[in-house]
Amino acid sequence: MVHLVTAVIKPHKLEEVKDALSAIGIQGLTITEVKGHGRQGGHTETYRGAEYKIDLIPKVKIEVVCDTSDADMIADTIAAAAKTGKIGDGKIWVSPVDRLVRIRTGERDAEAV
Amino acid sequence: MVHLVTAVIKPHKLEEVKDALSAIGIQGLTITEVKGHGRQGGHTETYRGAEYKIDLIPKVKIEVVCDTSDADMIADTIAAAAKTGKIGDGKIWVSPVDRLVRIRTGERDAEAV
Amino acid sequence: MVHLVTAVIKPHKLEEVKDALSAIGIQGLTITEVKGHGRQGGHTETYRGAEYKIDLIPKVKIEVVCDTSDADMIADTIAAAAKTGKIGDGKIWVSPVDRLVRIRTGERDAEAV
Amino acid sequence: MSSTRKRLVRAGVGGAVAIGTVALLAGTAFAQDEEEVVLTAGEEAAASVQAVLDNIWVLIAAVLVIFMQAGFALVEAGLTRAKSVSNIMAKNLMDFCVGVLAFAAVGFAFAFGPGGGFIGTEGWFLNSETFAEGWGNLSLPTFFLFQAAFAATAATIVSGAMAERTKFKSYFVYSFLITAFVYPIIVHWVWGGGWLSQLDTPYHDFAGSSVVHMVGGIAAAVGAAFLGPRIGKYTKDGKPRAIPGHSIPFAIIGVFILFVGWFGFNPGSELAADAAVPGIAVTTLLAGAAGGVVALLVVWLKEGKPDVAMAGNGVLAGLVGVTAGTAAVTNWGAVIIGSIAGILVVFAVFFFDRIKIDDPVGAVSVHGVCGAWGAIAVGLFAAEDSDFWKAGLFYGGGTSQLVSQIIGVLAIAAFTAVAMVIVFAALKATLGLRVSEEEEIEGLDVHEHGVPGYAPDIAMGESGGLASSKEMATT
Amino acid sequence: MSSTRKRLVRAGVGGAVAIGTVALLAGTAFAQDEEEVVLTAGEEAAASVQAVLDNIWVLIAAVLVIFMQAGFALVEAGLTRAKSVSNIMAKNLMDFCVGVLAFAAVGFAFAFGPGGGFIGTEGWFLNSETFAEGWGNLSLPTFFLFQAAFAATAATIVSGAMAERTKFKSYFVYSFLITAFVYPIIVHWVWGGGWLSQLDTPYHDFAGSSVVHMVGGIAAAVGAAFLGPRIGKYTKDGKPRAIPGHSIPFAIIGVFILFVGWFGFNPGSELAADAAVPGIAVTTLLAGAAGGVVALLVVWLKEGKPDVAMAGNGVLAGLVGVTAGTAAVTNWGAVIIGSIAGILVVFAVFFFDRIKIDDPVGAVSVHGVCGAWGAIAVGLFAAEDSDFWKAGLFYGGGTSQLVSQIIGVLAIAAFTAVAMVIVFAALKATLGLRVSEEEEIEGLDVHEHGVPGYAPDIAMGESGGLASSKEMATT
Amino acid sequence: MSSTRKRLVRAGVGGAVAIGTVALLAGTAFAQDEEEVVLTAGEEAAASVQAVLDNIWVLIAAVLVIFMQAGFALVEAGLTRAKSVSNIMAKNLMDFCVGVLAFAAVGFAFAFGPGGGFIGTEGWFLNSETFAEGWGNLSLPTFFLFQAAFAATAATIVSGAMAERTKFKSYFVYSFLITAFVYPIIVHWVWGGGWLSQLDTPYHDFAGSSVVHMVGGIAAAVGAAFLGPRIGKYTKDGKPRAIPGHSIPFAIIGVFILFVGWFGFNPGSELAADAAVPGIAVTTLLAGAAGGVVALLVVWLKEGKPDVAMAGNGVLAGLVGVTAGTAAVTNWGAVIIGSIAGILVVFAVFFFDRIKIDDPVGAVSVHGVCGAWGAIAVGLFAAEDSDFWKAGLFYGGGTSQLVSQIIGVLAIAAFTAVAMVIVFAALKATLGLRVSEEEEIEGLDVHEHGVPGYAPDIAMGESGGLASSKEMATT
Ligand SMILES: Nc1ncnc2c1ncn2[C@@H]1O[C@H](COP(=O)(O)OP(=O)(O)O)[C@@H](O)[C@H]1O
Ligand SMILES: Nc1ncnc2c1ncn2[C@@H]1O[C@H](COP(=O)(O)OP(=O)(O)O)[C@@H](O)[C@H]1O
Ligand SMILES: Nc1ncnc2c1ncn2[C@@H]1O[C@H](COP(=O)(O)OP(=O)(O)O)[C@@H](O)[C@H]1O
Repeated sequence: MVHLVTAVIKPHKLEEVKDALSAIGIQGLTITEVKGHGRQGGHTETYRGAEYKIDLIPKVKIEVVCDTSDADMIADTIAAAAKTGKIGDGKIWVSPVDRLVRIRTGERDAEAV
Repeated sequence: MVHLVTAVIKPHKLEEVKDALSAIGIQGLTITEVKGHGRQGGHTETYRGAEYKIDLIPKVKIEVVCDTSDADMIADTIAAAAKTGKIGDGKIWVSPVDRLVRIRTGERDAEAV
Repeated sequence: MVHLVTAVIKPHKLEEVKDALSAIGIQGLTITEVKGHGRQGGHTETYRGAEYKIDLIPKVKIEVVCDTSDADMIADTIAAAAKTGKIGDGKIWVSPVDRLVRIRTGERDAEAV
Repeated sequence: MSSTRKRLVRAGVGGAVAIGTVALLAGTAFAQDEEEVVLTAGEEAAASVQAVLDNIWVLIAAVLVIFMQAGFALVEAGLTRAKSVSNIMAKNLMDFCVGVLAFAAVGFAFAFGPGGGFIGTEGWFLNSETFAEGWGNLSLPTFFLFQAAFAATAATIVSGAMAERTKFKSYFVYSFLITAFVYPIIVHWVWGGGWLSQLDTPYHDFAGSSVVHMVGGIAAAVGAAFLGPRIGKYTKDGKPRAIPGHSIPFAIIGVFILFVGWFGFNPGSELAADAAVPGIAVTTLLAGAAGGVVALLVVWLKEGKPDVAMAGNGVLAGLVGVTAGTAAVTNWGAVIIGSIAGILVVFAVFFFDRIKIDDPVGAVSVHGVCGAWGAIAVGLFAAEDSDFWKAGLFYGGGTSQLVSQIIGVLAIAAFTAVAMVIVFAALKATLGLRVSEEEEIEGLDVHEHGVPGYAPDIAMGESGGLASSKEMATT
Repeated sequence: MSSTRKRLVRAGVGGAVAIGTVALLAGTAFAQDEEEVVLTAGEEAAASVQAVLDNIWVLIAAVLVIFMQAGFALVEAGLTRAKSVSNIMAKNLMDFCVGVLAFAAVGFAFAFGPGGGFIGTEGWFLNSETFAEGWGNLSLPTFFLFQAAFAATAATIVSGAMAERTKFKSYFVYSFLITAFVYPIIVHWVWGGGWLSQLDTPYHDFAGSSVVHMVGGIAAAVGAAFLGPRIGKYTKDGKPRAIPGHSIPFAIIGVFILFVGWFGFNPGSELAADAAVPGIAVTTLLAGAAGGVVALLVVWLKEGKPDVAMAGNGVLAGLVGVTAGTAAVTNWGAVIIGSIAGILVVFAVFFFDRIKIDDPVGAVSVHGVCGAWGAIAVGLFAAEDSDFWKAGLFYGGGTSQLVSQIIGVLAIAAFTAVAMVIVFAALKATLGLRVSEEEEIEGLDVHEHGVPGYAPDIAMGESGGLASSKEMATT
Repeated sequence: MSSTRKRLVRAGVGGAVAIGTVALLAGTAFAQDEEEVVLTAGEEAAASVQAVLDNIWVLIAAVLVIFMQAGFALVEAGLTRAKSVSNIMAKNLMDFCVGVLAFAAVGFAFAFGPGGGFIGTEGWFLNSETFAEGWGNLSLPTFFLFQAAFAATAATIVSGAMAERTKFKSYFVYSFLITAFVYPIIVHWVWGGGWLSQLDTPYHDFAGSSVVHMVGGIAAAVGAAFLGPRIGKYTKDGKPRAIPGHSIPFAIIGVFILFVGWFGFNPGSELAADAAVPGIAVTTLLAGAAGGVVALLVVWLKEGKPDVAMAGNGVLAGLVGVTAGTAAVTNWGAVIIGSIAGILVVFAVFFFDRIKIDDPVGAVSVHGVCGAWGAIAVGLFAAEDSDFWKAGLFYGGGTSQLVSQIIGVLAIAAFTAVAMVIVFAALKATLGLRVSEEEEIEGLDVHEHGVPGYAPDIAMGESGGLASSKEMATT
């Protein structure tokens, strides 16, 4: 069985997270530049007299498809590497995947990880 | 239990959606700039004599991880706020999440929302 | 029932994939520009005397929400169209969706595809 | 050896300081009554070199002014959104091309052709017989080049204020109308021998604070008012929202280019290569610098942060402000005029935002408000009497110049406003001024011009393609 | 006081109108047989100031031409994809640097050194003895500077047409070869006293519609043909696909900069500061404006939308078109030449696209086609006989100039084509011309130069890093 | 007709070649003892045209130098990250505005006012009585304009090296201090009649390799050292990491603009329009081209790929290198000086990276190292004795010029280093130099200036908005 681990982290933590995953043998991942809204409130700025709130903060999303048995370890590894302890550190969630294919070879599921 | 609500909407509706979610107490969300293809057909343009179709239209994807019990309400709130009634308004889907972690605190699942 | 097919492919294959999906009657999809890390190792470059590795390679993510019964066919179609046989071709995964809404009409699930 | 006397009459625009060097040095009193003077062969030869130099210099100045088009394009592109960036580029390119042709065809004749106090009525298509005499040493081509560059400047100011929502077609017609008719009439009044130059104390606007900038700024205000604000610019309860520009580097590089171009704009307006030119360049430099620093400080105090775009506006405000008096004021005068312009522009930007004139780049404030200020400042800061102006109020010259300046500013503003209301009302009634809501939301680039301004790298074929990566986040 | 006579012979390139002002004013018949004339001390002094002025003006013009390099770089970068933007920048920077050195070392001697009708054979490394006489008042450094700027222009035209798929190494060698050998030979024929300048009715190309632009355009066509189209440019059944450029603002700012530079290119080609210069600037201005407006209208009619990039191409087409005849035609002539160039460029772009010459920026159409048109137009529109040209067909001058122009265009085109076929064939056989498929798909920036043109903000260390955010969407 | 003699004394900065043309032509020995010579009316007239020409030319050169501000801004923006792009623009705009005002107020007096060998002590606020004599033919406004442009250049060099982490407030104060005090003192030593110009063999730095560039480069090094490297620039074990700039096209267009501006910088430093000017332009051209080619080749050999940004640095290195000797060296000398600068810059960049001076744009290497090299190169390559320099070591002139050059470089470097240590230490102790870690990671744009440099297209209202799309990937 396969699961998908999705993490939203602070961008400058990406490299540490990548290194940490490498260290536990995880190579494959896909990242997306996203913006996040949460408790980290953003701040109010003024532009030419009009106030506005910058409340969508740049984040990086990491997706790792993995063996179900590895999911927890991966989530924990990311959590440890991405943590600064300050607000805005982000979230990690694990969700089920029914089927996985590696395009190049046609391998399936656990083999395709 | 936790679920993930994913919505693909028209970009200029983002602010209204964000306000609407705020109004029902939802703070946390992650957005991604995406492009969509669907019934909204795109249009054919000519550039230096060559015709081409612009059929990937800018959209914004919103992801909200939430208590399973809130998922429907959130989906409905987004649907209401994002609706223009014109083609291309987008889709919302809700999918299961097995586990959620807040990186900063290590809180889990419902507590981590 | 509805499922979500997610594919990460080489960007220059996007058009062929889109055409192939069209050919089997799939119109709706959402794409995201992402970067991938995997077996395709990246390469080491030097910039002003400092070595660095370019190991996040541009990819395109395609998401298609579909009838559960179509998911396999869609995954296979994408796999066939996106394949170059060279490393870095990417992955496809299929995951469960509990509920789908079309914002414009409020249609649900299979009807909303 | 020719014994005919050279007439050395400076065009009305020039500064009094700029008296024909050659004639002076020849020991001849350069008399206003133009008595006969016999020049030696050497003096003739030198005068002829001077004539060439005058033309070459003003040509170079014209090229600098033309370069300002790139500056305007960058400022306007930088301070607006990516989804309409091609459109703003198209407008800037076309108002220049159309403007030049229109001005050559009829505008120049309206402006400088013989005629009444209101408008020139001869000299269509740069008729070389009408203009055989030239302007001082300047030949028709030189003078036309310089003036055409000015006309295009007046025209292009407007595109920024009307950005992101105006039909290209209508803008195309507008740019013809302003350079063919509206702007030339004002020029005629002030620089073409028209009524404002015939006041007892003639109206003085050396390089066009009012003639070029205020005209552009008022046209911009009328255009923006006719269009209404961009979708999303105001909240439901009418509060302005910030729509920051998509590229501050574009905007600031544009400011630098405009600053550079201004060294053609102001010193070139001397219309001769003479000893007054460098002093004009220095007042220009100091006023621009002062405007930038002061606007930055004011906005910093008011908003808590040093807004970069506003500092850029401040530089332009200082430059616009000093343009009328650049030859007449001292260095200190220039610094003060520029500083006040730097204050004015901040408050003006805030003001127009509040009254729902949605001017994305601040054109109305920079060119309109500070243009008016600059023209009036001549009446306050002109340092001493000359053939072309009287000393200003603060330099003991009384109010006579000030009164003329106020008359001029009011007259020019009124005429421009009325003319532009007619132009834009006519365009609105016929071609329409504003694009559809859908086009505006999705961006004018794809809809009006067929390609995004920033296309992504994926090949676009018959069967697919991406809308721009940078123009994302709409629809 | 010196009583030696100053020889005031204008270089062949100059306009007939440009007869030494000083000598004329001294009341001396400026005779073609160069009889002795004694100048007074004052006339000598004035002549000497004139000589300085000539050099300073042409130097300034050269700087404007050098500035065109930035314009070319921007146009080419803007109309191609982000993933190879560093590469196009590198090519533009290097063809300038290499071109200047190659031209100084040997190109200038081939072009302007004494020798036969085909090529100069003396004066390597700017030998100041070979070129002691100067050109009119221009000294060797001034003249070299101006000509080097021209040589680099011819070289840089090619990079746009060969963009996104050419090996940097081969382009490096190409730019040496064209500025060292190919371009100088053509220059020798026309401006260096070679055979085309010795025709009964000498071939006339004032500022290089053919010598510079057509040479560049033909080299571009040969290069693009040798390379073949970019991957993905044509569908399986051979229909062209749109690959829009990644930054329309870059492209249009580039056009503005080129326009500005052209005021050095054309008026500077007078090679003197004289009364003819401003008129040349005006024909340049009008033709560029007309080209832009007409190309925009044509593409608007044909495609339904006013394509911004094509309007930019139109401006350049008008400028290229008028370059040969800029001193010989009237203002109306310039407008017509520019307008026709504006029509030609649209159809040419469509044509080359159809026949699979993949020219991303339209260099072949703008410089090749409109360059040829401009040279031929001299035979049609030259307004009246002069020392340097005969009146054209439409101005009652018969066909003698036209015939010379056709001979010249054909000869230059043929020679350039043959020479460039040899150059590119040799490069293909040795270094190879085209990058690998993988490199082309992923972009030349990272593969050929080691960094993306638009790097993302995340620090790249040993262990990680992002490929560019803007160069996404490939591989 | 005036019979007073014109004094034609060239300012110390000028080249010996540049002897007053007019006087020479009048057949008068231009004697150093300035005996009385009577000029004819024609000669007077010609001399007066020459004077105007001198002023106009230097004014144009000043405008070119001012244009370099845009070039610096682009190079610096291009080679740093998107998240602080507004900040670098703000710094470039403000160091110009502040610098100009500071230099007008006091800097110019310190530099050129009468006083001792160390510093000028009169002439505050451009006092026209203090400076009534002018410099050769140059009037106070012309000379000030040119020198102010130089002062702003020295100031702006620093912003690149201190990019992405310096408080705006502190930079604002820094730019005042350097243009008001530090730079003017060095100028006084070399160009203002100070002690370095009074050495037995006077120190020679024609256009400022050391006076402008090395001063800027050393200030940059001190600033970067005080700040420390950017977060993430070094790995835990101290190895440098690559942080590529966010826009190579910006950087290279900046290089082109700087190249263009350098044709004002060097030839304008002749401070007169004379026969030496074009030769200076040619040495400038050749050195820049050689620097670019050589740096590209060196980095290509060392790293395996032709790094575009380094080629751009190489062009600038060549230009900086030739700036001191541009009037004194032959063309070959210029090529060699430029080539060596092209080698030096590559190794210097690598070196400073290793010793943890984090200089994102290479300012220390380009301006500091190659500035020093350029000044010393005068002692090696000056081609023959003149009034302003002795022939260099390689041209048989022995070591006397070389020794002076070494003294000068050491003195200037030492003074600048000490002064800047004081400035930055004082700023650090009071306002603080560096932004908070959070601001640096998230980018200075939003935190210091309130808007991202590249704002996305979604309207920002009270209740929402996006941080920049390009400034993503941080926090
Ligand atoms: N419910 C949620 N659903 C999706 N993403 C979320 C959610 N809550 C937070 N995020 C993401 O996590 C980021 C950090 O969350 P935030 O609440 O600001 O801080 P923290 O996680 O430290 O409590 C947000 O910017 C957002 O991208
Ligand atoms: N099956 C699908 N899977 C994923 N995304 C979809 C799907 N169908 C539509 N979308 C997304 O929703 C957007 C709007 O869909 P479209 O069919 O154009 O209009 P509507 O939802 O109003 O019927 C698309 O642009 C795309 O981003
Ligand atoms: N475990 C994974 N989780 C998420 N994405 C992955 C994973 N493995 C690979 N990918 C994505 O697929 C792309 C191709 O994977 P790679 O291992 O390089 O080649 P291949 O799929 O041909 O074996 C990667 O760039 C990444 O975007």
